[in-house]
Amino acid sequence: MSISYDMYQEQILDHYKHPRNKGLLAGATKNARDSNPLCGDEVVLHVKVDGSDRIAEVKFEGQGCAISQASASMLTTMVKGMPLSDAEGLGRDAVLKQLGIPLSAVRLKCALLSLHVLKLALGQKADVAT
Amino acid sequence: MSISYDMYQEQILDHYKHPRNKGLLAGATKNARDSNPLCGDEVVLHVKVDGSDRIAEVKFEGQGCAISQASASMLTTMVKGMPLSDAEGLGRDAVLKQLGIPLSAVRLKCALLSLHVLKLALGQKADVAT
Amino acid sequence: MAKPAKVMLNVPAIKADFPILQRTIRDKRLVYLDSAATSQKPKQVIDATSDFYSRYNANVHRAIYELGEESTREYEGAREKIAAFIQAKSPTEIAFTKSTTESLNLVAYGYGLKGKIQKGDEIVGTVMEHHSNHVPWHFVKDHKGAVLKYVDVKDDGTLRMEQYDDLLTDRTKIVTVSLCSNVLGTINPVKEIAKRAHEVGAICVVDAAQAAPHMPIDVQDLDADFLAFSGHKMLGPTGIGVLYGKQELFEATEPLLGGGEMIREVHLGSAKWNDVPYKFEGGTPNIAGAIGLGVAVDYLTKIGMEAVRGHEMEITEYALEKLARLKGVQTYGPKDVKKRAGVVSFTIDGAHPHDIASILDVEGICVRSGHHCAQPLMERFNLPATARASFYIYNDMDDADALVAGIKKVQEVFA
Amino acid sequence: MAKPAKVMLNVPAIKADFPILQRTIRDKRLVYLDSAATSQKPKQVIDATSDFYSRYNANVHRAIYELGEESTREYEGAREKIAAFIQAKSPTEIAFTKSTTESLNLVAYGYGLKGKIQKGDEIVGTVMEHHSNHVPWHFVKDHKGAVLKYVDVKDDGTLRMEQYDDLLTDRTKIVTVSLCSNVLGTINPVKEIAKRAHEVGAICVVDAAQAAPHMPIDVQDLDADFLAFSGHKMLGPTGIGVLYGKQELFEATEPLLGGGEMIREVHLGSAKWNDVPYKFEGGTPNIAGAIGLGVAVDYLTKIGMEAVRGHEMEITEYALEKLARLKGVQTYGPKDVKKRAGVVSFTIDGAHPHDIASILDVEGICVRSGHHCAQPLMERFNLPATARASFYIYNDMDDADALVAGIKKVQEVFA
Ligand SMILES: Cc1ncc(COP(=O)(O)O)c(C=O)c1O
Ligand SMILES: Cc1ncc(COP(=O)(O)O)c(C=O)c1O
Repeated sequence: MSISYDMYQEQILDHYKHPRNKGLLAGATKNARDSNPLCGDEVVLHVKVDGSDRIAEVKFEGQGCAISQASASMLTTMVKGMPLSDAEGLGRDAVLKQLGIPLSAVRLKCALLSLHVLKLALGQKADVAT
Repeated sequence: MSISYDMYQEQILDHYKHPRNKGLLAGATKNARDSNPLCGDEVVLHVKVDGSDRIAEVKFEGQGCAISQASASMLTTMVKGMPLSDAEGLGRDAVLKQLGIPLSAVRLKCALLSLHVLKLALGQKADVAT
Repeated sequence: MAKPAKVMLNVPAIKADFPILQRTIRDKRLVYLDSAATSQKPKQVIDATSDFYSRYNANVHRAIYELGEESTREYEGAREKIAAFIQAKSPTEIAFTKSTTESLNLVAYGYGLKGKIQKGDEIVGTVMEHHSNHVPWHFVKDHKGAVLKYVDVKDDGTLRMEQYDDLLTDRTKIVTVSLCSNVLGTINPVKEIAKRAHEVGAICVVDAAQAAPHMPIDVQDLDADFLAFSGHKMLGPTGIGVLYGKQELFEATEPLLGGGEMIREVHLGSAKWNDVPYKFEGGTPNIAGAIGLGVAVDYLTKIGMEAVRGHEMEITEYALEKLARLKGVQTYGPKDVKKRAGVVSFTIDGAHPHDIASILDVEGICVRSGHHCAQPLMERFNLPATARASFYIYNDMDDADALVAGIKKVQEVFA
Repeated sequence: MAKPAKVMLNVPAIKADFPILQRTIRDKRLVYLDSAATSQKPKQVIDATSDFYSRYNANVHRAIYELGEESTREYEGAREKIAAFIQAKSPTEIAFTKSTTESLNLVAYGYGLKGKIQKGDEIVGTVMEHHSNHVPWHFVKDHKGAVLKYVDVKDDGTLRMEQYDDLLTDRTKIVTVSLCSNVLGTINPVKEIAKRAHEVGAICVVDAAQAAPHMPIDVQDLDADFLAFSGHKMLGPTGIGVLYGKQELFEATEPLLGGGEMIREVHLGSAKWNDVPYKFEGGTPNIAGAIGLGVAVDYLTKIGMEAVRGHEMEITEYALEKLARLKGVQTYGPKDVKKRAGVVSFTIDGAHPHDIASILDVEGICVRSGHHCAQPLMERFNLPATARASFYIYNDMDDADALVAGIKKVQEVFA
């Protein structure tokens, strides 16, 4: 595992400092929240699905480290406008690829927390956070 | 610690195979029982104290190893006829001296069980068994 | 289990892995026949522990730094090895405890006292259980009003299975039984016992302390609901135990120890538990112990548990035959080695078991004497105590011969 | 406690005893600043464990043979060392557990849930406790209807002692408090707290997990009724903990774990307990762990706990001063090193504690980040998490300097 400052690339820090789609979402049809019991990182997702089963709007709230919050921000940009079925099919690899940084096992949990919350919001049971 | 067959000297085996003062004692004025929780050796003592505060009669019952039962047998021969105050003053060294064999820590508990029961019978609290 | 074809392990090679077996006791070769109490440890296990402390000691799970990553990886790796060792469906069905005793208490408290058991519910045990599978259930009786019932043991050392059928009712909620007795060596028909328990809606708790070290275990085949064992009896370190539980039962079980690691959230006066199995691992766990147990499992797996079992059957059969020829010596438990493990309890006429052990000790032979933490069983057989020799992978026919020679010495002393 | 005259231990000599400290992390020197989570181990302790397994491994207490005598002697010898270390009146006041967490649960179950506590009885804790000193008392509340009350923490990290007085009533049965906080470093006035508890007829339970490794403890002077700590935080092995209890309270406490070793007699459905402290040690104990802890205590005693405390005060004072000069860095807990131990929690503006820990890890520096198993305290200070550096005998000013340099790197990344 090559851990270095690569974890804190420009793009990650940018999403962390300037989160996209952060805040409440009036009229959300699906909501979920989870926290990482080991460290307390928290992500809440609000999702609005439109008539043609698309994710019309998505917002997140949360607190935690750069990795968990940047990954939540990036995830919202990823799924906004996505057909529900695609979002349901979203796996950890896709998310990690978009993050594009080396991660240790503990930090992996930070990175995947928002995906886990998305699955909860969509009523899926898959445990992706480990 | 020099452990050897010395532990099973003639005298010990003799007391074990031919215990003195074994049995019930009608009219006993003091009785006590204890067992060694680690191994289950058991000794019961029945003591009859006469008008001049002497141990007029003493009997034991019990089951257990040669060391515990021989030592009980020897103890009864030791205290029979003894003034109560002397019996109360009896310490572990006196008992071990009479046994006269090398003993490891675990077997020491076997050897001292009967003294412990004597102390119980005499209403003393001293824990000699360790 | 069919008796495997004559298999003897390469004992000299195995002995070479165990530093303590190079030791002499008062100038005599050490003949260690007390593995049922605790096993000896190969250098692989000893070194794994030292290596942990010397290279990557750190607390698990919450550390972000490299050392913590390494210790967590090894600790969780051990969990995976153990899951595979007993054919659990998933590592999440494995909780680390400090011993079989803690594992069984965890079930008694978490599923019984603090859990599902109500007044009048029935718990069926057996007369041959170790105290660790008796006393925790007393707690459930004393605090919840559960009713305890016991399956008796026949003179041949096997369970009275007809009686078991009679004891089961629709109030039976828990059946608890040892897979292998630590006094008689009896291997109990746990698969059958679990099946009948399930038929009346009860769960089956298995004490595998004497089984996990000595024979293959398949929790799915047994259909055990909980299964407990200790590391120190299977080449592993002291202070580490295992509780297996079916996922859904683990989820339905309350934790025993409250504290760090086992929570998701704590507030003043309330808390939410972490996921299984972590909710059962309150406090800093025995990290070195778990890692050492993982290496012990590697060692056993490399030999193969079928081969371990076969080896012990050979020695046990040999020892039982030799002992049967000695006048004034009685052995207990099934005579057929297919029905028993390598735990051989015996008595000698005229010599108390402690004296047997003391005299064997003079000869460098380690056996246990006493009630073996199984007083109800001793009462059943009307025995104050027995001596007990138990075999493991590092024992061979020479050790059995040494035992027989030692017994003859005992008989001379007490002639 | 007065601040000892400038004492610095001979750190290079001490470091040489700790094999792990010779290690590098990605080519950087290992700077271990997480001893509050778990300490590193000197080779004396590592070797004691290997030596046990290599030379005299045997189960304790019941074995008649030589190996068992030796292991029992060393195991009980460790108990005596620990009794002397905390000034207990007798080794019978020392029970071995697996951790502080088990020790505190033992008291909560044995004195609370299964013991003396009745509906409406009050238990007073504090907001700064570790989860291990919160959750066990929840059990007593949930199962016995006890009422839990908490002493608050002031902004300066000390307890609101006036409020404590108000919380005490004649229904108060237990007061439970940490001697030293694992987040703030605060050393609480336990002697005073115990005195007031005793005045209303309550007992005082002390969590000494962060104190026993770092300062002299005299249980008689504190007049603590129970006191708990862990071996792994004080140079000892993982999986071993201690519960001290006053003799008469030990006797009045029910056991937590039922099983072997802890009984005097077992019958079907009933049992009599063994003497204290054995009745608390059900099951095969962590023998290697206890022996290793005994050697750790030897190591600390040789240095002298006054000297350990003095050394840590020096580094802590130095580190606090350096950190105070960094803009955008906050530290928590008392500023006066006489009132605190060498646990330094801090935050950096704009950087989350996990990111702090990750970046320090790149530099080879191990610090912890998160809620430190003290969520109620974090809520009180309205902090989601902190980073925490903690010092021990093998740390020196260079390590404090490395921390400061590391923090500057973090600030650069998040500038
Ligand atoms: C103050 C305090 N109490 C209790 C504990 C729990 O100790 P352990 O995890 O060894 O049971 C800790 C350590 O994490 C602690 O710092
Ligand atoms: C059958 C059985 N059950 C339970 C135990 C208890 O194991 P431990 O002492 O490791 O908790 C033992 C070992 O002594 C045993 O033989």
